[in-house]
Amino acid sequence: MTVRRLIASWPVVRQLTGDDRLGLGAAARSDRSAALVARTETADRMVKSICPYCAVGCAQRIYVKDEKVIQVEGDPDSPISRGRLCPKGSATKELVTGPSREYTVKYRRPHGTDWEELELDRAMDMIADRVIATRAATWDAPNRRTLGIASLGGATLDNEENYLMKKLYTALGAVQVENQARI
Amino acid sequence: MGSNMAECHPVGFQWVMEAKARGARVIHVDPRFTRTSALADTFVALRAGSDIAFLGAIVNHILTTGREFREYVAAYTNASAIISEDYEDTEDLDGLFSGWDPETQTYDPTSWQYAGMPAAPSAGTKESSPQGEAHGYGSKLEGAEPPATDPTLEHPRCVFQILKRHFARYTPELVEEVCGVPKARFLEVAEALCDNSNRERTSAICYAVGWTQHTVGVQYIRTAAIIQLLLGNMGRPGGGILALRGHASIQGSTDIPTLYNILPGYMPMPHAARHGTLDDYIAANTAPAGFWGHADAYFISLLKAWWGDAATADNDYCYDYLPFITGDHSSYRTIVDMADGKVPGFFVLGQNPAVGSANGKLHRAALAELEWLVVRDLVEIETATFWKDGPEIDTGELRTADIGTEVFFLPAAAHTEKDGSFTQTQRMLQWHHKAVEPEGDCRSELWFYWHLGRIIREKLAGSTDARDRPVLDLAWDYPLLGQTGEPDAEAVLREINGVGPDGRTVGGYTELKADGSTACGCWIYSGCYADEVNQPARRKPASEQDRVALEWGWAWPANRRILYNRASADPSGRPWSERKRLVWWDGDAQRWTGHDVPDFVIDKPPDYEPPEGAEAEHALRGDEPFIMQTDGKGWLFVPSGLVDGPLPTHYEPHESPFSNPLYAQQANPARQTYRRRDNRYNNGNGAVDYPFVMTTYRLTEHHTAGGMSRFLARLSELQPEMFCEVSPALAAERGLVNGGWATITSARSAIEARVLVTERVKPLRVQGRDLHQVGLPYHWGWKGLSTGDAANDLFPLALDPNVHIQEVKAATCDIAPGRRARA
Amino acid sequence: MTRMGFFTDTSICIGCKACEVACKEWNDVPDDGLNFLGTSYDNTGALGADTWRHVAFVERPRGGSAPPSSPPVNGQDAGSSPAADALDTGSAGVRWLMSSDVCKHCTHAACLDVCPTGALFRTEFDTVVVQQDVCNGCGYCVPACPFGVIDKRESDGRVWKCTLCYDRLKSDMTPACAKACPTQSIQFGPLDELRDRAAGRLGVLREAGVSEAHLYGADDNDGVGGFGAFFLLLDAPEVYGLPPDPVVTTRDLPRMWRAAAGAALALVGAVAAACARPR
Amino acid sequence: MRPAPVTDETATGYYGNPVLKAPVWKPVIALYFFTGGVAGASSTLGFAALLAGNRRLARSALLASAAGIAVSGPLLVVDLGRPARFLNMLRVAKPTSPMSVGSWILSAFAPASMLAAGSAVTGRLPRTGRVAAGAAGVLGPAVATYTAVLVADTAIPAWHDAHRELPYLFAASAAASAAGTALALTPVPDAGPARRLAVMGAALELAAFRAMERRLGEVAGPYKEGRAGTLARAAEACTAAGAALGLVAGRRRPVAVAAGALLCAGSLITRHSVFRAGFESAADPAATIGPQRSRRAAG
Repeated sequence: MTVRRLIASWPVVRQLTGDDRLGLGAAARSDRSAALVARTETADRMVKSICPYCAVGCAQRIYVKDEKVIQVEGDPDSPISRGRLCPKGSATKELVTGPSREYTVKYRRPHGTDWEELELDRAMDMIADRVIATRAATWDAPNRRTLGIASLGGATLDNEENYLMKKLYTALGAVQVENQARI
Repeated sequence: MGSNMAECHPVGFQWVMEAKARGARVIHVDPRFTRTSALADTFVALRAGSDIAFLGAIVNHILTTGREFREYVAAYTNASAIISEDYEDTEDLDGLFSGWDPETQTYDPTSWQYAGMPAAPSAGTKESSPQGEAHGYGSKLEGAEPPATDPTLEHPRCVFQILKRHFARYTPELVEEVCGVPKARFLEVAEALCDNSNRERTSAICYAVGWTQHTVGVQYIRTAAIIQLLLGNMGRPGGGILALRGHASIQGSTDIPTLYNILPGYMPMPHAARHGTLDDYIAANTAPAGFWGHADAYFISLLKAWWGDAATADNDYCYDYLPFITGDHSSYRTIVDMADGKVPGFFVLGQNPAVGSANGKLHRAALAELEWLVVRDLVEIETATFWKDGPEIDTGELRTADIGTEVFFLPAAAHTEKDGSFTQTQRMLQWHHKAVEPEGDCRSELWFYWHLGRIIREKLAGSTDARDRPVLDLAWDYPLLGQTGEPDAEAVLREINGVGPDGRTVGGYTELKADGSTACGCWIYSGCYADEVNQPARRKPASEQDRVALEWGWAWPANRRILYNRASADPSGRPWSERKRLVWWDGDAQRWTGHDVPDFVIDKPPDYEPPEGAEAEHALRGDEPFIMQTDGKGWLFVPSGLVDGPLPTHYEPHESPFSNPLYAQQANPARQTYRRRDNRYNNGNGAVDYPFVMTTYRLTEHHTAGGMSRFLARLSELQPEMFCEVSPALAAERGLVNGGWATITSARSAIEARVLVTERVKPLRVQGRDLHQVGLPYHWGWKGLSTGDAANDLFPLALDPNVHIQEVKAATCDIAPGRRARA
Repeated sequence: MTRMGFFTDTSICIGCKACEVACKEWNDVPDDGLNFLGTSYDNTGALGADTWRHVAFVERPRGGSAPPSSPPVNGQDAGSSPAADALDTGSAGVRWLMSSDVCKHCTHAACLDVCPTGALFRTEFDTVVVQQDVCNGCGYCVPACPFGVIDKRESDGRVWKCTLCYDRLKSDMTPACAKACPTQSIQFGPLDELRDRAAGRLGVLREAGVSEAHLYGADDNDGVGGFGAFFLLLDAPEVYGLPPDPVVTTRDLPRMWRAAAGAALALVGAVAAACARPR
Repeated sequence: MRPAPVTDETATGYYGNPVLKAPVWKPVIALYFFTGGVAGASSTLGFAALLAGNRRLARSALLASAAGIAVSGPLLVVDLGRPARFLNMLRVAKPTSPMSVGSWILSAFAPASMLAAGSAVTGRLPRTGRVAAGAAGVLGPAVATYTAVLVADTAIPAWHDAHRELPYLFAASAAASAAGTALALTPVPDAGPARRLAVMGAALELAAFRAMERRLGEVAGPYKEGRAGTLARAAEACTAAGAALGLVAGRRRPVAVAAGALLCAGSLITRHSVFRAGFESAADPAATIGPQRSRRAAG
């Protein structure tokens, strides 16, 4: 039985018994080829997104399997992009899953010569301390502000993030808040 | 012009190609022959930094040949407005407008006003916050009365005649001399534009940072605005001026600004000299006519959104919780202060100033003067590691152990790892949903700032110091999601949209009140969460909608896709052309209707005349489409809001090998400069030491300063190294070999690059001699997979005075074969 | 099943290389080396095991001399008016041609013919695909291809080339490159439809005065029986690095076997003659 | 560095890049062409000698055949990118693929050749040995010539365009090398057929090479210049010297050994020359473009 099946699966036999005598097509097809499907079909879910590069705002579909991004496609529903993506947009999967990404906090102490490890919570606490101390040291009471804390960035961030940033900075009296739109 | 759309916005360029296939003519005017030029019907090479001469000559061509769209110009622009008797033009003062104060190096714009208008506040010192950008959406005048006009456009002081005189010397011959564009070539473009702009046809102008990154950048765009208003191309489908912006949410970060001089919705940051109290602020920023007439409602709603219950009528809605600005606190000013040791702390988020900003060396020196630095990014960018592997460490100019900056690098979450909205280049908000949880320590900025605020508030709790009240009283409650405690981005968007007295979301900014009963984080975004629905997340397939696709995403304001679209119809409310109809007055229904959301009071008839005492939008007539302008008109002449003149004028770039053939005034007199040892300029007769013009640009294969591209193999292999583009003639003159190395020097620095010799770069004949231009893509730095020197190191801080943007599209350089010296 | 293929209309290619990246992201193709080649904006060089879409960048003088094998050139660029050309002193005076090359999925595919293992096979979409679970890296297909498409990935030992996204096709999806292409320079579909569309496009271009436009690989009678992935070009094929008249090598195989038979007989004859001589 | 991009010269195509891919085969394949040739022609010579009753010659030829084929197998496997998958060669039987045809031939030839040699050396199973020798002898010319079809059945001009001559060149070269091997291994009195075959093989090899060069015309370059050209001249010298030596003084054993070695060297170098020429031809865009352009121009 198994032997027979083994023999039957031998492409030479399929050549002799089927239509593909020259062994250029169906006879030569492997089991893997026969069973092949696009990996997006076996994704656990598809999430709708927007390309993070330029401001055209192309729509993306993010395919997720086992909590990993396995593919990023253009979304043909978009009236802006009609499913198309430029090379950068097409490289989005590497952007979000590539080996260059950093996943841990790094800390360089003053005059230090290399990075050190730091817990995220500890880093947050230290940064909060720095903000409070610098703010106190540089407080300009008549103008209700500090010129000791500056911020640069926002054009690559979400509106909601820019909103919270501006809200917090303004409450702290930090006014040197800027982003790429100026550059 | 000023845009390389095919390379920088390839997917947007599909529409240009589609238009071309349908018969549209694509004209590309640029210093370089790019991939856009390759696909254009017509390419015109012009000298970098000479666009106003070219555009101004188009204005002149329109006016001298009578090609303006007369009815449109007369009805919808301020062409007929009569300007103050005190106004003097650059033609009269050899390159200066009236009001120039050589002492302060600034203009007093009083004489630029409409005749009979009260004087606007002085633009003040150059370091002050200009009004123009603060009212980046619409402009404001002081007077309530419509200006005196001459509908025949014949009055010698009417805008139309001033315009004619101002541009009279901008001839095809001048274009040839200044821009290096042959006369016939120029005329071909001017004629094509005129021929295609009328009732039946419209033309669009696309630009990008090729226009903004100049010391006269704002005026470049102004010139285009004049052309489009004269030709009747504004507010109409297929027309307009399209700013092609370069970052996913750079529009959003201006609307909800991480910018020093504005608050959400283009409301100015309070200025110490002008906005001492809430009443001062409201008075200064509320326009007598147009939708800026409700600035009080927008502003008080913002204060309510920020300080919630703590903001009451009794405490002026916490107005005194807002810090004052006192001058220029923009990026470059701040960096200069940082280099001088005046700024101890710095947050950098998704940006890479160590290589991405002009005069990178100055930036790196500034970073080394910090006490502490927080860098948040996906990868370890140059800004995070300048202290250990920057070029100055290499050359020995800086020693790691000498740098006292404490650096925190925090890995960021990618867009796939967080919910949120981007605002794309056409003002459309689009929501991206979180696909996966961020790994390790990666977090969103939403998480970072909310938790930073939380920790600071915890540490300050109980403080009695008045300065801590704004922090402690902040409305800082958002639902937290998941194990990391991620603030709910939709809740933030809802706050941005605004809520009414009933606690439900408002439907739009017209529902906002100045009595503290509404709260709204950004008035122009009001409506983005109307009916408690996340409107930017709408994704009705394009195939199931008409081509305006109003149910995909949400565009501010009020989901309008084309601004000022009332202008697509004639004064009586009928479309100028059936072919080009967009919105029109439906007499039966007594409403404006059409394919787009009408950008007008929906039931204001075309023949509406404001009654005595009408305010805000009610003070504008039914045939005044530019509803954010105090006079409802498109401004050919800008009486208020700009600090460097009411009309565009050709000035040479700050660094130029040529003298200005039009005026004794060489460069924009109001431009912002920093004369310091670490920001040297090639001034005087620049042609000697640095005879060539250099310009920076992007490539399709990379993204800005490279943080999102140079670290990716699939993009890096496509453009693996920094290179410069030179003509065969320059290569021959300087002994440069294709594929070899060149060193490019400027008054600031020297960088090296691989050489790409190409016929696409040709010398231009300017003022009787051949000019060579050197092209420098600016994506590189020393980190990542694809590395190279940063082109930005070569460029100076020399800024546009209106918006403080640096001039990196034209400066002077020299070039020699071989690699740069080390150590 | 219907034969599926690509029509690459180079007259609307903007050289963005989205096809190259989209292909690599989908098919997990490694980078092909980070080398600055100094060949216009092309730093990929050619198709190969690690490059299944390759965008060629050709800088040519306007109205430059055309090779004899190409249709006559009347000195005009795509879509430019004659007036524009006459005034061309202000422009760069150069044409920049971009073209995204790919496996041609030949009707008569040499790689497929010569493959000894059946790793290469013709799919139900009439495309030519390497089965990576079968290929043993004999390398025969590499010199057999008249376009220099297929190549061996040394780190892996097997040969690789465009599969026309066989897995995506099986899931009724468009190949990654065609889907990404911003201007639809790369079009995917049933080959018959694509040929009709290409003929229409050619007509439009010719009418607009672009007389140098021509189709490459749309002829069933050419040396490989027509391409499954064909092109609209604006200059001679060789300008883009394509062979002007490719022929499938196996077309001559019968003659080769006959020559081999003759040679074998000669060998037998010689041996017989050598041994038959009396000692 | 490459020349500056803009050029009117389109004969070298795209920046002078090759149109074709160079073969990925390593020089062991050229070596296999030689060992396969020795094996193939030797088995025919051996069988013929057997029929003629020349047992000594038959023995040495059959032995050479077995040795040749024993070496060939590993050479082929070593060159595979995935050697463990060598059995996939018998997954299909494709007449369109000379390598597939060759694989099936080899899989029949190799055991036959081994068996014949074993029998000849040990004297056991004489009848089986004879049948095996017959089978190998009949398959031998195929083994010796299919490799010519294999290289000719590519897109490389210097190989493909020589497809009429290459089989003769390979057959002659195989004959010369088989004769050379036999000459060296066989006592002088029994080596007469080998000497005659050597002369015929060498003469045919030299003639076939000339004919091939003539046929190739504008794409013959690699055989005349460069490394392949140098190899071709060296091969010619060895082959001619070997044949002459064998003819003139082949009756002295040491000279016969030397002549045999020269013939084998000639054959080996010939295969290397052909092998090399393919790489050089593939690398030259003009070789691909030129003839095709002419062909198109001719209509």
